[in-house]
Amino acid sequence: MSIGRLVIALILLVAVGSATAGWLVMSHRQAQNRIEVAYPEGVAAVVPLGISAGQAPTLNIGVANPLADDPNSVQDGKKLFRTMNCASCHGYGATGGMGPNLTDTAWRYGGTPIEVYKSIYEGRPQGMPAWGNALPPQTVWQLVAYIQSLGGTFAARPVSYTSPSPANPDQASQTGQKQ
Amino acid sequence: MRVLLAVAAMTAATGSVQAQSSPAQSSPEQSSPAQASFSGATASFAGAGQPGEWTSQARDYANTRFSPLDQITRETVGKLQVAWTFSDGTQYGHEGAPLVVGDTMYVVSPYPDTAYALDLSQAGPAIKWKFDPNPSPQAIGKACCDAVIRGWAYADGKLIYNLLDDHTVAVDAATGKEVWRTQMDDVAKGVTMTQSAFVADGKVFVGNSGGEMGVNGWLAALDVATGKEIWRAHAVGPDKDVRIDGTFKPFYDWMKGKDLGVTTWPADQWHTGAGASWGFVSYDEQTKTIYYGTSNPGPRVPLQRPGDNLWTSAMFARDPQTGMAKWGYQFTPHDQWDYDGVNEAVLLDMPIDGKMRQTLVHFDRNTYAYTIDRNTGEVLLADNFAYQNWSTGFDFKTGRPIVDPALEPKPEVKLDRVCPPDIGQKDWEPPAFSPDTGLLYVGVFNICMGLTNHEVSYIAGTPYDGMEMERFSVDGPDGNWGGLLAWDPAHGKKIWEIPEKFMVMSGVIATASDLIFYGTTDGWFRAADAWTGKVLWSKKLGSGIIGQPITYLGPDGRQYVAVAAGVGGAAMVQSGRPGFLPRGNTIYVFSVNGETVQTAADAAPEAIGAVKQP
Amino acid sequence: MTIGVDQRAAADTRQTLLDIWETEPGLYGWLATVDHKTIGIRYLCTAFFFLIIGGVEALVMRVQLAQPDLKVLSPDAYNQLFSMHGTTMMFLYALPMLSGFSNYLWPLMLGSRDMAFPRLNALSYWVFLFAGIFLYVSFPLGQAPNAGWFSYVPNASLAYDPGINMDVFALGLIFLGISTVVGSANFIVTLLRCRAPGMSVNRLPILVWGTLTASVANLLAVPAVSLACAMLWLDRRYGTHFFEVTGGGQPLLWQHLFWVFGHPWVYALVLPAMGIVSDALPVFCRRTLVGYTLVAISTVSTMVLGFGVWVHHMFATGLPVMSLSFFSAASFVIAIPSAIAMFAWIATIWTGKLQVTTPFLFFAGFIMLFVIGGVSGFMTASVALDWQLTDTYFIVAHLHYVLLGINVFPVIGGLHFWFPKMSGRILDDRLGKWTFWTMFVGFNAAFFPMHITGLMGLPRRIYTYPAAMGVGWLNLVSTIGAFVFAVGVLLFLINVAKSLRAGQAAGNNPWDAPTLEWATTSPPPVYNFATIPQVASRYPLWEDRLNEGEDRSVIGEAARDGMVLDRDKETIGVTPLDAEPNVVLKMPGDSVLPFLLSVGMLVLSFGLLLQAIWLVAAAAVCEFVLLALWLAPMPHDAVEKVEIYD
Amino acid sequence: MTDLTQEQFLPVGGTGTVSTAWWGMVCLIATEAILFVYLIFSYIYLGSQQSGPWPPNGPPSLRLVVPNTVILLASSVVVAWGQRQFRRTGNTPLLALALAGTIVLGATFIAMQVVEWSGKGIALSTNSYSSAFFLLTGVHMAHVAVGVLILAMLLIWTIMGRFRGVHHEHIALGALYWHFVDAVWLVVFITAYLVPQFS
Amino acid sequence: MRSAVPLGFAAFSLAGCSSSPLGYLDATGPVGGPIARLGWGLIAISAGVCIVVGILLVIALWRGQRHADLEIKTVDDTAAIRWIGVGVAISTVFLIGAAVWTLVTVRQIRQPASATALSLDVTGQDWWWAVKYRGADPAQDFTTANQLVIPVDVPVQINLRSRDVIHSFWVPKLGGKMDMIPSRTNVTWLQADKIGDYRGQCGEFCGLDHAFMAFDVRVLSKPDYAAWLDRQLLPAAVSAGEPGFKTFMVRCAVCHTIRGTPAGGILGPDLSHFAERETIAAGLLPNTPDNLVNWINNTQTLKPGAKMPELHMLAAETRDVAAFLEGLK
Repeated sequence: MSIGRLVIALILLVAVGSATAGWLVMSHRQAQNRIEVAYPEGVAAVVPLGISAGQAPTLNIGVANPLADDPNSVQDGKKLFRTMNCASCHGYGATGGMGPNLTDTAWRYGGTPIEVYKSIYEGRPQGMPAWGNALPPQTVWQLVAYIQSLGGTFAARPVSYTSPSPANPDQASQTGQKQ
Repeated sequence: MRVLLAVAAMTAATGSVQAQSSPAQSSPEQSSPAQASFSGATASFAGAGQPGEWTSQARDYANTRFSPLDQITRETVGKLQVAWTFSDGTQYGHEGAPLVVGDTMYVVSPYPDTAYALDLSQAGPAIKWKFDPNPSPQAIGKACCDAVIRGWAYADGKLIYNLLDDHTVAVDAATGKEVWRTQMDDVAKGVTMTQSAFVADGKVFVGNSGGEMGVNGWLAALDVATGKEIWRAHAVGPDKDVRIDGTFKPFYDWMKGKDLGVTTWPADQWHTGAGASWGFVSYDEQTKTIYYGTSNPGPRVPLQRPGDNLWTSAMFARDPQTGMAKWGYQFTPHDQWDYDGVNEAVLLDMPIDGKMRQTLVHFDRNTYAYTIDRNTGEVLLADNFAYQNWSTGFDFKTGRPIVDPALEPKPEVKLDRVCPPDIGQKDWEPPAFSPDTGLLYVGVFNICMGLTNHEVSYIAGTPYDGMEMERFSVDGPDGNWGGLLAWDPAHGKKIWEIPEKFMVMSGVIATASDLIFYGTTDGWFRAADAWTGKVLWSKKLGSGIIGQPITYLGPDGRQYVAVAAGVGGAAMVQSGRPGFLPRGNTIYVFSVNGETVQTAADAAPEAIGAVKQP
Repeated sequence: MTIGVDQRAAADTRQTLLDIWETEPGLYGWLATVDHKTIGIRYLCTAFFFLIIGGVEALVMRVQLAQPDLKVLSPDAYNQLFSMHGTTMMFLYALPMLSGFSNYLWPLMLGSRDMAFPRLNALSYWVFLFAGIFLYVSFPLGQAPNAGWFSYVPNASLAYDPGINMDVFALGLIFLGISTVVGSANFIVTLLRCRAPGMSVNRLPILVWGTLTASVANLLAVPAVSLACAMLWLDRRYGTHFFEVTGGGQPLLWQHLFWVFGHPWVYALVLPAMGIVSDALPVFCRRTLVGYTLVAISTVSTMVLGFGVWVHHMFATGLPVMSLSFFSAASFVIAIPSAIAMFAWIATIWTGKLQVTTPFLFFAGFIMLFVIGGVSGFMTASVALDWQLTDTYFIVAHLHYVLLGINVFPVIGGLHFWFPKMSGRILDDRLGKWTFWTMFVGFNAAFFPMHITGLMGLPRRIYTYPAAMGVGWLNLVSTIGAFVFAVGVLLFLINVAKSLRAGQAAGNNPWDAPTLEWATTSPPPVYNFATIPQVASRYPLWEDRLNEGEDRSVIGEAARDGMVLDRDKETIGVTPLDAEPNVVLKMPGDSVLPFLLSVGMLVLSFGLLLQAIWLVAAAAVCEFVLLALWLAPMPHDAVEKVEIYD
Repeated sequence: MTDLTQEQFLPVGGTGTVSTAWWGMVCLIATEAILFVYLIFSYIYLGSQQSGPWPPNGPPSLRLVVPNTVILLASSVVVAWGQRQFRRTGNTPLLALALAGTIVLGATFIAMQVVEWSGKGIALSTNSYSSAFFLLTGVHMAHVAVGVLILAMLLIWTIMGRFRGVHHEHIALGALYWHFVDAVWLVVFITAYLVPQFS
Repeated sequence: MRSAVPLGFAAFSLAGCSSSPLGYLDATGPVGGPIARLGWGLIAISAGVCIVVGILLVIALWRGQRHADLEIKTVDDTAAIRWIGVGVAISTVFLIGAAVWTLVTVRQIRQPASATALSLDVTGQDWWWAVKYRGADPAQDFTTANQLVIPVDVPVQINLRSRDVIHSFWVPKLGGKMDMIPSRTNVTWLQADKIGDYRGQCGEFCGLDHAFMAFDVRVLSKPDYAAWLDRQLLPAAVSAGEPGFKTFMVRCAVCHTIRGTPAGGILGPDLSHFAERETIAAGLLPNTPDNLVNWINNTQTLKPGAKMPELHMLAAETRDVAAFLEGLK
């Protein structure tokens, strides 16, 4: 049985060792969850949420959301979605209201992570405010992470960029609320 | 022949005047035309123009939507068929009523607010002119409930209406050229204008929308000729802004005091207190008074704005000259469920407890039907016209509804069933009044909401809202969502109701031939007997109806009925239900057997070919 | 049917019994054994292993707290550590350790051949082991449970803790609960049925009383926490509204359910340990325990009261003052039974003739810590003062005095005491004394300062504190003390290793102790007793010397006559109170089913954690089949009776 | 203390309070019972903390549940009867019949309960009431299901002729558990269905 | 001699507790005072018990030691049991005494002697405190953060709510803890009888920054308080011209409120009269321009996991905003 004891001891040693190592690495990683996205050069508008707040950094279409897989970011994004009044337009389930549905696959301005990022950042003509000045990249990415978690978005496309599908007018003015 | 019709109108009016002497005992079953009015109510039809015309949204200052025409009778109504149609190609809700002045019909589309003048004397009819104001697309996303327009006005040769991006524009009715354009507010701040301009006493009265966007609500008077702003009265803020002075005499004590528009709000919060006025305005020619309502307070989350939040969800009586308030009355103090007070006032004179009173009748979203003395602001009657559970009664001493504390929303706590929902059991859709029956005919809902409140930030240009809702029928999953009811304003009781599967959000009109016309949000356009509510004729149109019908005499002397079918606005809360029609944008015009000017033969192709012959 | 006659016959008997009871060697036997002694030792080793894990976590935390404003750990890492430390110590060390003692000792003390349900016994061990592993699965991912060992919602709900951290916690506790409940049921039935004839309730060792009380408590308390955890998991993964306020849930429901379980649980962690002292301390005072009956009653009454004081963990939640006053008063009352036990121990020492051995030192030291932990508990029982004390380091000090003082010290003492029985060798006494003093000094240095930092307002569960608090040096003392304590534990391990190899041989009864377990060999034979003993008094091995009454217990393989039951795997069943034999109980053979069943449960838990329905379904089916095999009745012959005396 | 002089005979194994299995089952039932106590406590506590009515949408309908209750109680009678017959006469086919009957009744109960649930129009995640209601009735339903499985095993073993003479502890224990499940249902029924009718 | 160790520390505690900003054994006022007295009382009893038992234990050990032989001692325990009875009786007396004293104290502090003139809503959230003052009419309502300012000798009722998880409101020097539980409103009260600054701290574990969730209580003389109240009721003193204002409106307004301006965010503390505050970041740093700049730039380093993101603002922008905020008297 002493062989058995030895085996058990070894298994224990390996298990404890690797577990500890894993914990040290991972918990450190999570502590470093603050990503550094280059801040766009200059700031255009001084009007909060004006029609346009300059251009987002010219990131290519292949850029993936650095926070996509972080459950905390999805939750934070969800909270932001409600507290930044996104929910009042797009609905508390993001299924549309004054603004378009964000859970389906119809995207007027493209549905890849970076396209969603740009829509939030730059704002869109039919009333979508530009948040680029108000929210830092970290926060915008958290919002994108939440929207991605709703399943309507597309994967980042590293290659060529095909122009987004035309607007769906009915969806454009889905109304769930009233005055 | 117009003369004859005028006479008919007079008799109708006088007939009802006599009816006052004999109070309504008769039951609705026996419906002889000779039957006596239920309420003995009557109205001044001042501002109605020629009997064959429809020159303002409500046809007259008193908001009756009553036409003296009687060609189409209870016998012939069954033969109504489409005479012609007109589509404007826009995809938003069509809420306004076409205007008919002389031989021309004026129509304004929802965003982009394009105006059309249709020559009714031509076959088709022909488009006389088209005017495109090009409002900013940003406004689409700032309008809480669809990029709609609720109506337009005609006054001394001008078509006057509001653009979604906060401009009021006047167009030459003859040429379609812009006469003047006035910017009223900044759309970037979330303010839009969907209200129907109202002309009386040589002024245009326009108000703003955006009760969900933390705007600061106002009603302004512009000069018809120049578009210059004469005065602007806010709904919240110090008395100076609200245009309240010594002459202000509210009936109830709790509405008396200095700067109530400030002191009934947490410090500095009145700035974003909303109280927009986007409903219909009415006007009393004798007393020279305009009446209009104000919207919900902002934000919609009550916990963030303790106090009564005057003067939101209220009604003002104002002097059109100075804009000074004569009296005010708040329907829902500290409005916790978004029951605005914007619904129109119908100005009627009626005997109450044997005494003739000058009243206004107001169906509020909070489901009380108010009969109010329009000279003093005293509430004479307040009765529920549909199902509600938020209020346990009405205190006539204070004029305040009694609130059930169990249904007061708390942040992040779901209330499973609050009735009515935010859009009330009757929204902005206007009723009709018939002096013959003395009844009001109003499209109503039969719905409740599950409500969860979320505290919200004020971020300029975004909603200041915080209400998460789902709506459902009072009677469970397969219950009705609406109906049309006949209301006796003098006794505060329902006479009859036509239940409808879907909400009734169209305006209603009544004719001298004891007919009423209305539409449903699933596209049924119906005519019913004004006495019994018996449906005499129905036609399914291409889209849900939220527009206001009209009736007029064509140049050919035929009586036509017109209505726009283009669902949108609050009606979209039903969009998930089976049987709900897609959006549309068509005005349908009906006549007996569908006959109209210069029928087929004249418009035959060979005739055109013949012209082409060298 | 054998009748004990002479030595040779006795020798044959032993051989027969050995053939019947022996576990077959090799891996199968190792997985299949149901011998309560093996299982007991496995419990002890596993629990001690978790003690070390939890201890290391604590040391890391102490490093972070050694000085103000240190940044050794990130806040989240710290939160995970203190949560896992608490969870490990509370659930994976404290109770299993005591179950280990009871598992090993009960049949020996009660004069039986095994527990009532040997296979259930094996099952409860395997489930405990796998639940322990399961609770640590998310640790390598850096997503260990991080909301504290009582995981208040909503902080533990999905919105504020979106990782798998708390799912592991919830499912793990449900999983572990199975082990606890099964074990408790086994102890209860064992006590009621599997005792030597004559071992009536008034002759039970206090340890048995303690474990019995704890087991009944667990049977009634554990379902509360299992339910709470199930609700938490449903709230997190299936959008229910038990605790989520949107939709009408109530965060306080969690606290009620948790503490209805939690408070009895705390007593379950100390009563058996107090039992260890009550049984072992007198041996070194060369006398019987003063006031046996009082102590037995106080043990039971503590638990009865223990079910009525859970709200004193919720004094600051804004409950009505009336109920707070009631629970406050009740919490004072619960001190009385403890006072009885304490005075009984002191009286025993006072009137005894002391042998200052290592176990004795641990027990004597325990009494002092018991008092300090007791009076700090007495302070927190005062609702008004608790509004200040609660959630400060004063509480941390209190609960460590209670759980280390009243659990760890008796346990280490008990290990010194029963090690000879388990291994046949005595632990080195000199090294043992060193162990004691290191641990005792280290312990007080580590935890006494926490009373003061607590009174200075240092909140618990903060990962760092400002220098302005002025508690830096006290925390440094605590940290040093913690490491000294750790050294003590290390010394103990060294002693065990050393003595296992070269310890002095023990013989049957090295301490000359009075209870039955010392009547058999060290280590005992797999069948415990060749002849089922017949007990005539509370201290069978001291009868002659105490000389109470004329009845004498009949013990020993060569008993003149008695029950041998060498025809099949059998033991004697008795009436619950008076221990009159009334049945011969067939004991099940070794089986690998308990092991397989536990594996199945582990798979099931993983399935739930990953929400993999197919995995859950598959596991459930397997479990059912295994259970059916387990419970299947074997074909019987017709009625049989056994003649026990000629 | 046993009198060593007189002769004694002890049975091996045995049923009822003499068998350890019976005591084990009692422990199991005790801990299960307390689980239901906590479930009902949670249900009542959540109800007591509501601002609105409880249940929010009016009391649940009794149309299906009352007959269902009768069915479940009947099943208890059936199994008890079969057990008694077997103890008296050792009649295996009769026992098998009784067990089969009980299983059918139990299955019917589950089926009808499922129908009743699906007709409610609320889901587990609708609100705290639905959560508490479905957990309470659901946990009981799980017990019924387990009970049916147990009975099924007993039926199989009966047919295999595993029970003869005095060796029928399994039957006794299975029946005991089934009676417990039925008894608990009465409490659940009163708490979740009857009481709301009067509040 | 074993009990000597604890006693030594106990000595320190007398000195130690009073010096600490969160120590409550020197608490005063109608709530803190009685609890502190009770505390000292129970500490005394506890220490007494420890000493007595310690001495008994020592004596017992000393008496017992002399015996050498290992024979079993058979004694009649009736005497010993009687002594146990005595011991238990004495302890019971003390327990009952303590219980009575506790209940008396509770009765004494559950409600203020006079009706509370001032009532505040304090809402805990990750990881700071929103403080709402309620006036005679709603117009007197205003919100501030991480700082309670109260008049001396006036009982203040405090309505406690939470916007996310459970927090606990605790001002050790003025009274005990009361939890803030979502969907509930717990009511407590406190009253200071000395002008000065007191420290408050979150008392219930609430996640990442539980350690950094503190606040200040400023106790002012009645006239000073009245003056402070008047200042608070004025709209924020902003000049829309200054660059800091513009930057703030662009970068900060969606989370922070400054009354009378378009800045109406409720995610972060209301900053209308920021310059009046003692500390920033919920008691983390003293409120100085340098600290403010540091906080804006290194939020996540100073308070890991705080809900305020790092805005990566240009140095000039940060300076302007800091200057602007420090101007909000």
